Amino acid sequence: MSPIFYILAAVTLGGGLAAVLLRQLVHAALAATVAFAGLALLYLQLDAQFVGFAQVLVYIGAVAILIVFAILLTRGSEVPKDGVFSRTWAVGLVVAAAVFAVLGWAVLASLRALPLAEAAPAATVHEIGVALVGRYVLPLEIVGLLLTAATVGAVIVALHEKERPKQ
Amino acid sequence: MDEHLKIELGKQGIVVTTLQELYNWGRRNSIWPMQFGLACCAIEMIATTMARFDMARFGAEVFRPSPRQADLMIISGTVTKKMAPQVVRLYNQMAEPRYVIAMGACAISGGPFKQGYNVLKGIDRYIPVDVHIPGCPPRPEALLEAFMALQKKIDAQPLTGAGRPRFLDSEARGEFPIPVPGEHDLEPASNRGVWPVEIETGTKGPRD
Amino acid sequence: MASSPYFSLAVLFIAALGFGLAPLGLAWLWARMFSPPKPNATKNAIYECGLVSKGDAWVQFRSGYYLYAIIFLIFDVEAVFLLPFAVAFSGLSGAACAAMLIFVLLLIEGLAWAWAKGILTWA
Amino acid sequence: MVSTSFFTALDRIFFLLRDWLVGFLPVALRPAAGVLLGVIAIVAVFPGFFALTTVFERKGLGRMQNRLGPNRVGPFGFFQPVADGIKALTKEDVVPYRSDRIVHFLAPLVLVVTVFLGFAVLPMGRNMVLADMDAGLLFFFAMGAATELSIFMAGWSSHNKYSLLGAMRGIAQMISYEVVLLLSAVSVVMIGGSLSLSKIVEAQNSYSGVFPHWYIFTPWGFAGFVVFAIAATAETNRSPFDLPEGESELVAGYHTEYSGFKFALFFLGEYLAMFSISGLGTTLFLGGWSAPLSFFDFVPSWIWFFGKVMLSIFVFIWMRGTLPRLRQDQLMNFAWKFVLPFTLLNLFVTALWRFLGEGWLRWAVCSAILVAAWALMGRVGMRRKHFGPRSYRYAE
Amino acid sequence: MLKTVEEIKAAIEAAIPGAGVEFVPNPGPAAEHSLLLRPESAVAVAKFLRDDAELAFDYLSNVTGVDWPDKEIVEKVKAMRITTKTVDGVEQQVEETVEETRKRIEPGCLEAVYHLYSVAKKHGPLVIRMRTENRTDRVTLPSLTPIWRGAEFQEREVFDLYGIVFAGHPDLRRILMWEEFKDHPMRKDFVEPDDYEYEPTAHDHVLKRAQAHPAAVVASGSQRWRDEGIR
Amino acid sequence: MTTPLAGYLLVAALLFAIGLAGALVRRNAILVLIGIELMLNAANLNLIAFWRYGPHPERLTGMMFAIFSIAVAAAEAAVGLGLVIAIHRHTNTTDLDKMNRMKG
Amino acid sequence: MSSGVQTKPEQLEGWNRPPVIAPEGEGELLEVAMGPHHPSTHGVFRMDVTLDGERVIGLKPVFGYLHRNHEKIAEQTSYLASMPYTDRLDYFCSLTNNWAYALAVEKLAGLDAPERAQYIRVILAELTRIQNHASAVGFLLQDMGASGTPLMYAFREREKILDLFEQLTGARMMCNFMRFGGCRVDATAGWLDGARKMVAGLPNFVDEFEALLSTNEILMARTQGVGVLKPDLAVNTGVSGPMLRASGVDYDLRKVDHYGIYDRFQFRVPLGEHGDIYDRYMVRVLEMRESIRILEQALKDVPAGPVMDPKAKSRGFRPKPGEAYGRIEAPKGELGFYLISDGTPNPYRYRVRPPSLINLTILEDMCLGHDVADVVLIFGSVDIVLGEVDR
Amino acid sequence: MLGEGILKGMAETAKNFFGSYVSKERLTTVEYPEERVPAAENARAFPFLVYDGPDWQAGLRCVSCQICEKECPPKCILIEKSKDKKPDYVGKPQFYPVRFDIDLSVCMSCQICVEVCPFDAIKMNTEFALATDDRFGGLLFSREKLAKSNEYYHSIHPTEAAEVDARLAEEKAKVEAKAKAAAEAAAAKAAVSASPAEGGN
Ligand code: SF4
Ligand code: SF4
Ligand code: SF4
Repeated sequence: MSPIFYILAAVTLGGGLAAVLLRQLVHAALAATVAFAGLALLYLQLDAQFVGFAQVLVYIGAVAILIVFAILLTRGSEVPKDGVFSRTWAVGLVVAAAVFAVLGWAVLASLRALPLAEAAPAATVHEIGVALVGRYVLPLEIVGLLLTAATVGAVIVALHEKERPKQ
Repeated sequence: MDEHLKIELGKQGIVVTTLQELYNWGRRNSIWPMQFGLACCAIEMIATTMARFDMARFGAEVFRPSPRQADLMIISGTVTKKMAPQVVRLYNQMAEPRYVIAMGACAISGGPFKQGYNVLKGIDRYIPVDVHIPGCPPRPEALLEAFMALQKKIDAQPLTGAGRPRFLDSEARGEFPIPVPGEHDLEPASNRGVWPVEIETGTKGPRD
Repeated sequence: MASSPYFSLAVLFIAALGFGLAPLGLAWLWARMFSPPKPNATKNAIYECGLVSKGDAWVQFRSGYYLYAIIFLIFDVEAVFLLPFAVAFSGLSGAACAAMLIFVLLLIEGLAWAWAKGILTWA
Repeated sequence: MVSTSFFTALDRIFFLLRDWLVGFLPVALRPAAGVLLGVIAIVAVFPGFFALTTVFERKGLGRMQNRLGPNRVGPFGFFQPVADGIKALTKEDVVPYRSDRIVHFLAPLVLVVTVFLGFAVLPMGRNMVLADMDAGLLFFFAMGAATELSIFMAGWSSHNKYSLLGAMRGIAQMISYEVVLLLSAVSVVMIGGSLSLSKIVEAQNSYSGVFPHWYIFTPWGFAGFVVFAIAATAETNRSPFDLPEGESELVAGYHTEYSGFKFALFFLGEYLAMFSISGLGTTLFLGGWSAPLSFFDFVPSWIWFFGKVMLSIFVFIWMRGTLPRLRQDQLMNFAWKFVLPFTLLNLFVTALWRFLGEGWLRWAVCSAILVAAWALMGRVGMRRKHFGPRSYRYAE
Repeated sequence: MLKTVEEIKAAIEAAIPGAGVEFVPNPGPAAEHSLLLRPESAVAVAKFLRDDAELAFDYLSNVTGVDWPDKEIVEKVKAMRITTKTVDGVEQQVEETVEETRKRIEPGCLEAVYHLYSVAKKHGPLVIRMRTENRTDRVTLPSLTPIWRGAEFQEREVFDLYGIVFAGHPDLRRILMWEEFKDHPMRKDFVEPDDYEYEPTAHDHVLKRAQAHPAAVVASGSQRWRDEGIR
Repeated sequence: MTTPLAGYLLVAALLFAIGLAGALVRRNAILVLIGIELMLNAANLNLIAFWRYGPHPERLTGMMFAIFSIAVAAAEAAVGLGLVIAIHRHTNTTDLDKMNRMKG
Repeated sequence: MSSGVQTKPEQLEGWNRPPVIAPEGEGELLEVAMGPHHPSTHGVFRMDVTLDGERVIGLKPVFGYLHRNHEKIAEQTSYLASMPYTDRLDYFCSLTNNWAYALAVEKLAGLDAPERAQYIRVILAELTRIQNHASAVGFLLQDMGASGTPLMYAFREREKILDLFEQLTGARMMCNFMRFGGCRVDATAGWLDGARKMVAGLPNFVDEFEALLSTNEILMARTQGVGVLKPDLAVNTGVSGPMLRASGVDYDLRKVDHYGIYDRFQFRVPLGEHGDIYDRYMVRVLEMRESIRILEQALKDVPAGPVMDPKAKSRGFRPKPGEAYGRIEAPKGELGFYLISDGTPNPYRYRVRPPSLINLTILEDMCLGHDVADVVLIFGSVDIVLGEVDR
Repeated sequence: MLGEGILKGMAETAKNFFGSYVSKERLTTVEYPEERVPAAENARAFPFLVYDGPDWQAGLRCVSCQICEKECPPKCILIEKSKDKKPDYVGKPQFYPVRFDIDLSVCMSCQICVEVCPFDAIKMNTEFALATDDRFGGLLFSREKLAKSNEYYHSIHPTEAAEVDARLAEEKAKVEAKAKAAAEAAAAKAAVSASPAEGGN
């Protein structure tokens, strides 16, 4: 476990924590971006270069923008006066803590059973490309379908009736 | 005073002098005017930036629209009373160091229109002016001349000490009160802090 | 460690950060030493053409922006799939390419639908 | 051959320099120090390049407008950026009270850092690349995507109407053209067969006779380059796509409230982005550091790279000197309804190019498709928007 | 060709009975005579002028105000007076004519003048004018903006500078001076504000004019601000 | 925590918990979505970590899943935020508590 | 208030108010002040714009930031002393302003200018028109973000014209040249030669300008179909000058009023069809070409003779009581002066009919429903000068 | 095809760019402080007072008639008339200004003072570079600063000055002739004063 791992983990978790805790929505979104970036770096640490960069491209380049737009579209940049946490926040915390406990236990418990590869696997973009239209062609098409459906769905949902130009 | 301290101080002096020179050189050669025109003189100001006169040669063609990024306010034209509060506010919103050139008779004194009820009789009633250019309108060359005069003025400004300019003085206030439009006139009619009227009145009494 | 490409990236990151921070620090130092900042209510008010700023700038925007962002997102994701495919393209069979073709066409269909809906018309 | 080795040495001058400098260090530190030197070179060269470019831009614009441009500060006015820099350093830093101070402070930093990171994967000469990664191109785009966030941060944190509007415009514009940028690069990757930029250059670094195999000299490459150039201009907010800073409506756009060196950083970031995207365009379509004609091979590769980048910068300046600005809706419609479909078509043409195999047929077919599509779409677009040249009548 | 102003007057009266249009001659060499409209019928007349096929004054070129201040008229009047006189020791009531000077204030008025042209027929100008009843409280005239939109800003300007209130104007606000401003500066009796504190070439008439202003009081009221000064 | 895998998995679990807490605790719908995104990302991290240290890295399974998962998460974000915007349009709030109150 | 005033708002006719545009999207309305200090307003002008997204749904112009009391000052000084003030009305076109004022006074006092003076007036007025149109187009393109190049070219030519002005009148911009009954000084033969040479080079300039701009796709896309003004509305609103003609209304005072000696020259009046910004741009460019034609003719046959009416005197000038309205086709439109004399040396009433102000009446209508960026262009295409708008 | 117009425009700017290196037409900059556009003969900036002879005080042509003061549109001239008189160029005793101030910060360079002055005493200077940081001290020009010799006048407006000189000379000649005639007449009168029947014209 290199110190770099700890730094990256700290960045990721700190970003995530800040995203959850910050009052100002835009700040929270920016903190979430930091968490996404930290994750991307963790992927790089895990020798998944392509996924790491894809994560940056999709999450920081697109999802963050989407979130930011959503905030501006809903007047979200103002801090609500009556608190930002739900009235049932305690319950939420308990649930989250419980989930973490279970997960952590599972991780620690199951690890012993796993055989581990230590050598870094080579996963070049080329291989990914081949796999994409080879073994994973079905998921690819499904994702394609899903993305198209998502476009249509998201657009229809977000589209304002009045804004729909007459055709 | 012992020798050592003197040398030390001398060294500091040198440092300050070089810094001052560098500082003055830098700001003298990079005066970005604010994109701001008021009246006829503004056209001559524009003409100054155009091919024939080309203010760009002095590095001053970067007209910035935002007062935050501009160094020089060329008050080019008539400041009316309706406009004066805005001019003062814009001046206030500029980042230090900032300079003002009053271009043309109107900006200096109201000029041809000084008898008008809606014309401010000189912008120096509200904000300090560095260089005045007479003329109606001043020729573009006159603006270049004023520009060089401003450069000279900057060059002479010390970085420390009593003679340092207003913006280097932490005591001096950086805000100039903005007049408000009243029922008959701007209120107040001038800012006594920058418009030293007393020295001059009376020296020239009205004729009989 | 130094041989890893990420190492140079990290160094570049730090250097770039330093490059941004150093002059800001210098400027701050200069302001401390010589040129005191003079904030005041007018100067630090919002600039609005020389008038007093009215209303809030953080207003609610129109959903047009969001619609574009969605389509952008989809194409971004598409590119993530396209790029590895493109890398492998020269060695791929026609069938594999056809699979990708279908994928791309699916997304184009989404685009065409949006176009037909008039969403790509900026209002 | 003395001259050959001399030129080879010149080509490798930076490596020799690095090795010489690193040689003073213990062996364990050498690789790290080498990297450090490379980084320092990038961080020093490009801002210097930026300073020069501002002078050249101002002078060049001046020349286009029948005037001289800056020529007084230092010899030929070349110290102008130094003076500007000193001025910016010593200028008061105004932060509006209502702004979000932290984000306001971070925005220019984020911009500069992400833009700098993009340079890491650009091969600026033979083997001259800081981080040759398998997914280099993707990295470049990922960094480009992050600049949008900094623009949003600047616009939002200023709490100024013009800033926020400018930022929103900027983001909308950049995301639209980023798609195009990505897809036009995909064509190159399809033929080049790698996401590593140095491999892409290598792929172009061969000659038929004296003529190079640059991708711009193929129909799909040319079309891709045109689209790429359009998108690059839009990505870097240069005229005629400089809407986010559209001075005529939005004062100074997202950096209206920035003063002093923070503003200078935005300025720097914008220019650096221009360099990096020019570098990418050069790498993808113009053969990167390879020589334009085979017998110019002896000239050091980095000269070619920088020369090509300079050339594209000149085109940027040239366009700025000529073209008026588009309107937001036109810009968006142009991106989504003209450039994007055309780029998608180009993808298919690129595939076709491979499947048609060698021979004149693929040249004819691909060129025909692209030219026809361009003309047709242009015609239809203009017709639908009812614009075109007009004739006028007179009353006697 | 365009009819003479008299003919136009006749045409108006034929079309709008009781329009009460008056002919105002212009003694100068330009001889651009004008028609004085009554406020009550002005809009109808204007509409007629615009829509009549022959006149077709579709283009309103110029709108302006004129201030005619109250005139003090000094005149000698012959008056019969009954005086008691002692004639021959007897007191008698005698009528006699005496000359006496009388001062009379002829109330002034504000006038709005419109210059009309026809783009369709390429003729003009026709000058029409309207007068208010006095200069103080009865200063309302009908707005002709509904007939010619070209009057919109110009009527606002007349309102601003002269104080004529145009009834029916869609947006009658001050146009040139700021909203808080109280006076109507183009009136002949407007006194300029006192801001000639110092002029290098002091011309006393200017200074005098300034000091006569009621605002001089206001200016001294801002003494507090002056004393504070800055720096 | 001797193996690197454990570290990654723990980070992922922690991130998952944070995301979950965010989703449960915050009132703003957008933040809830951010929380969900964090959870999905945590899952991705698991996938990658298992791929890297798992038994058959050469099969790319985890990696490919992560890529697909990113795509799906992006689509989910688009639709989710679209929903938030749509609801905001009707109820003029993004506050989940308020939304609930309005409904019931 | 006064009785008998009958107009009620409901009597307003359809075109007398700008159409009401309802906001469409769910976004909030944004109120932005453009001006008085704003990079694109031509001077100190302010528009309070209400935006629905980027679409303009309300626009209120605010004037008066350059109200310099020209009329009041003129009523307090002699007729002659107002002449230099007219220079400062539309400070691009001091000579046409001079002419309009001189024309009005001449009408008021029954004077006439001699033949040679008339020719000189025409030459100067047409030169003024060319430089005004060139700069107007340059500023329009500046607003469009063309980073100054067209403006630079326009000013390059303008400098040449200003040199001519300076040689003749002594000043570049504020010429103060015309007098009641003639011109102040005579043009020398050398000056006329210089003018001929200058004019000979002008067609090249217009060609260059057109090559740079007229078929530029971006320009066409930005300007065609934007800011359309219908002819009947234009006439009703009192719009004049190139803007009116761009809407297709044939109304050029040089042809209609036959003032000066314009009847002697061959020239055509270019008319637009669509009334949009592009038409306004093109009409200006074409008018430049026509002005060049007039100049060529006028410079060919300038007669010899005096330049002042011997009856006219500059000092102690007291026209007989009466009133007059004189107007000319200034580059921006119909510039008129309305004067009332009461027989004293000062005019009793002095009024300027500013084309810029009246052309702005319709600004709101033209802008509604367009983008903010278009507002700037539409405003630029009206071609105003604040000195004249606010006086 | 889409883009044609743009390319045409680009060609135009390119022409100017390269043209600026070869043709003066395409590089119109005059590098001001070193190079100057030659001043037009008629050019005017601010008024000055002409004096003849070497002594400015004695030679001022101005007779303090105050016409210019009255006619100056922005009223920027301030004249104080002398109590005594001194002879002018033709020897006629005239008042002279003891104070003649022009406030250049107000002057609109309109030349009306020049036009109305019946004595050719005030003329327009061509000096425009008067930028100063002292509004009152630097721009309020008194007699001393305003007075410029006739030679100076000649140097800036040669044609006009020659005309003025000719006119003045003519006038002087006329006056002299008249004086001479008068003197002669007086002499004649004196000569014939013996006979009272004549004279009286
Ligand atoms: S000084 Fe003269 S030119 Fe300048 S603004 Fe005033 S009136 Fe116009
Ligand atoms: S030039 Fe005009 S303003 Fe100046 S002093 Fe003479 S008359 Fe007065
Ligand atoms: S300058 Fe001329 S007009 Fe003026 S006072 Fe002297 S003599 Fe009279």
